[in-house]
Amino acid sequence: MNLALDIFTVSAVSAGALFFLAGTVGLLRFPDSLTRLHALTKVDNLGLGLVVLGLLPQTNGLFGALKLVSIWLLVQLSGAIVTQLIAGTVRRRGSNG
Amino acid sequence: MISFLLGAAGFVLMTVALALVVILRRPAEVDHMMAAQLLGTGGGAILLLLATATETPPIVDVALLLALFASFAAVAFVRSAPGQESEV
Amino acid sequence: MTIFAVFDIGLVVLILGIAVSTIAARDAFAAVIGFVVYGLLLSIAWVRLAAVDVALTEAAIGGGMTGMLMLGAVARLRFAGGNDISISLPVRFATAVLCALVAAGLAIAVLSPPDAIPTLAPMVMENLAQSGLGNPVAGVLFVYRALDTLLEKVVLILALLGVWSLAPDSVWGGIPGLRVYARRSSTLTFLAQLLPPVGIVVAIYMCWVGAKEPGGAFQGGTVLAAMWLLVMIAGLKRVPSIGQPWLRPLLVVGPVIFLAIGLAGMVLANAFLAYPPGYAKPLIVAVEVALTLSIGVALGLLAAGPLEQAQQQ
Amino acid sequence: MEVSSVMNSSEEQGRPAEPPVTGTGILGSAISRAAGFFAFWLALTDANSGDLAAGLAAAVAATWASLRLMPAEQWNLNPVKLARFTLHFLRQSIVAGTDVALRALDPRLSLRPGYVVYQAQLPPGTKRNAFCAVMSLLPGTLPCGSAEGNGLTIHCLDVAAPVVEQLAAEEALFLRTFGGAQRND
Repeated sequence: MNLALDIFTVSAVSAGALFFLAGTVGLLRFPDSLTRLHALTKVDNLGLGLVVLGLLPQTNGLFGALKLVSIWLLVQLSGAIVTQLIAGTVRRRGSNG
Repeated sequence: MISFLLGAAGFVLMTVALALVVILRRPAEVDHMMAAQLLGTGGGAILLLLATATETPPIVDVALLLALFASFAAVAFVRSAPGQESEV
Repeated sequence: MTIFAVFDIGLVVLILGIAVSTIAARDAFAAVIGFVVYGLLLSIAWVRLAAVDVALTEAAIGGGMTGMLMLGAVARLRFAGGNDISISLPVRFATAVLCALVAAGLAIAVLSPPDAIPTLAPMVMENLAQSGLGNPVAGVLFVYRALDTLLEKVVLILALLGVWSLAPDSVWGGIPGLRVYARRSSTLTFLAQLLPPVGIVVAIYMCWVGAKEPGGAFQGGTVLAAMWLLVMIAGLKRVPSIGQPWLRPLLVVGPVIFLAIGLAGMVLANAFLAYPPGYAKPLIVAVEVALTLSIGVALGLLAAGPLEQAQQQ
Repeated sequence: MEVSSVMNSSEEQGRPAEPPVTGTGILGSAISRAAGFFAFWLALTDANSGDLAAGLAAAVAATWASLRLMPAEQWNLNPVKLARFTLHFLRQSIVAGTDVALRALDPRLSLRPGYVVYQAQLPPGTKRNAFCAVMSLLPGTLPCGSAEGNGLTIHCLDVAAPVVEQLAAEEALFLRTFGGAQRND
């Protein structure tokens, strides 16, 4: 049982870390600010989500797990809104900023 | 398990560092504004991994504040970006 | 080399790199962003140094509030055409020398510690139980160094008075010149509707948990200030004039209650700022709650800046 | 009073008369928000029994602020529909992250970025803001401001994809889940 949970943690956290890497590659390769914003929001949010998912079995108790999930929700929600603000700034100035 | 979580934290730190270098070296100011958001997600992931690896639950609170203030900082950046006041 | 060491070295290299790029940035806006990133990264470094209390403060003050203050200064400079002022070479040189001296002094102090580091930590841990607190940092702040903590809060109010006194007489009692978001944005409004209630819960949690675990009035107050500023920037609530009847009592309630409990201690516990036995924890929690409110209002008004408009009737 | 002044002029014209919210409606949303904040407090404090009183105070303070900042609205929530929407949204945001990640790692870098104007059914207001937040986590779309009429300017990673049709389907699902605030002007 413990081993199964550990395997779950290792695979989910690894997947999350890979998404962070992919997000960075996107920031490096994408041609303009707005496409880079896509990379930052969607990929990194998924990365954090997978890391949180992987850490859930390692927390003590239901509420510890809930705390991690609520941090992820907070990041996801504010990230979704802040990204639109930055995107609006980019659009008003033209894509090259 | 502990060394795996630490390794993962180190890996995420490396990707965040690379992304910061990429973002802050670009000339466009809007790219710089993404830095705070990057630390909200990446820094949050690093702290949560550290909290579990070192079994120190209060570190989770640091991640919480980091998330809150990263988005606050991003709003402040957008608000005070140069050229904003000319568009009222 | 352990995996901890690899992580720490990577973190330090990154922080140094960000610090250098902040110093080297030619543009003030880019430099402030570098500084905020530096503050957020530093909070991870404090976590690695097992100073979670400091990490919380750094994330709140270094990452959020100082950045906000400096962005205000940058915007003000730009408005006044300050970006065009060229600084002469001797001034730059003198600044660089002064900064280098400070850095060198700090480096010497850190790199050559005395053989036996003087510490009172074991004594604090031995006697912490008497106060009923679980967090040694709160114990030091409110039991052993209570006077420092009290004065620190008074300094915050003095700083605010300093900012207010920059205003011309004609607008005294008026409204701070916080620049609200230039275009009314429903996106920002939405964030300012959703985030502050969550922030209030976090602020009360920070203040409450400070008695037994890392946290406290300063972290909680900073969260409150940030949420208040967010609501004002989005234009959901107006920036209040400093003549508002509710504002000044909130500003001083923390230090006043702290002082009152301190004076009562002279009668009940035979010393200024001493707590009667058995009542230490509830009294400290009461002080922390009042301080959270006062710090929140003071930091919010500090970031809102000097007065610019006369009070509207 | 202060809330309505936030909307800019073009948004104000498109803003329909809010359906009147009854006293029980306000009470209902106050209770559900307070329950949410209290649950958040329980998560923060690990449901420690010594912290419950402070948690009640926190929930009351947060609910008060929340009602002042965002007045109660009619959200016809049905738990089953809500759960279905949440699952759909989670699946879509995983698809979105994977989509961008694969594009970033693809050696050919298959991107056709550009803007699309989407005519939203939702009038400006809280529900549309919530839908915009959902949109920014959907695959390939990122709202970046309002356009002519009731339009939203959307930045897409691939303009050749049927973005408008996808968004219309998402909005229809959103409307079915959260109750349709139809335009009544």
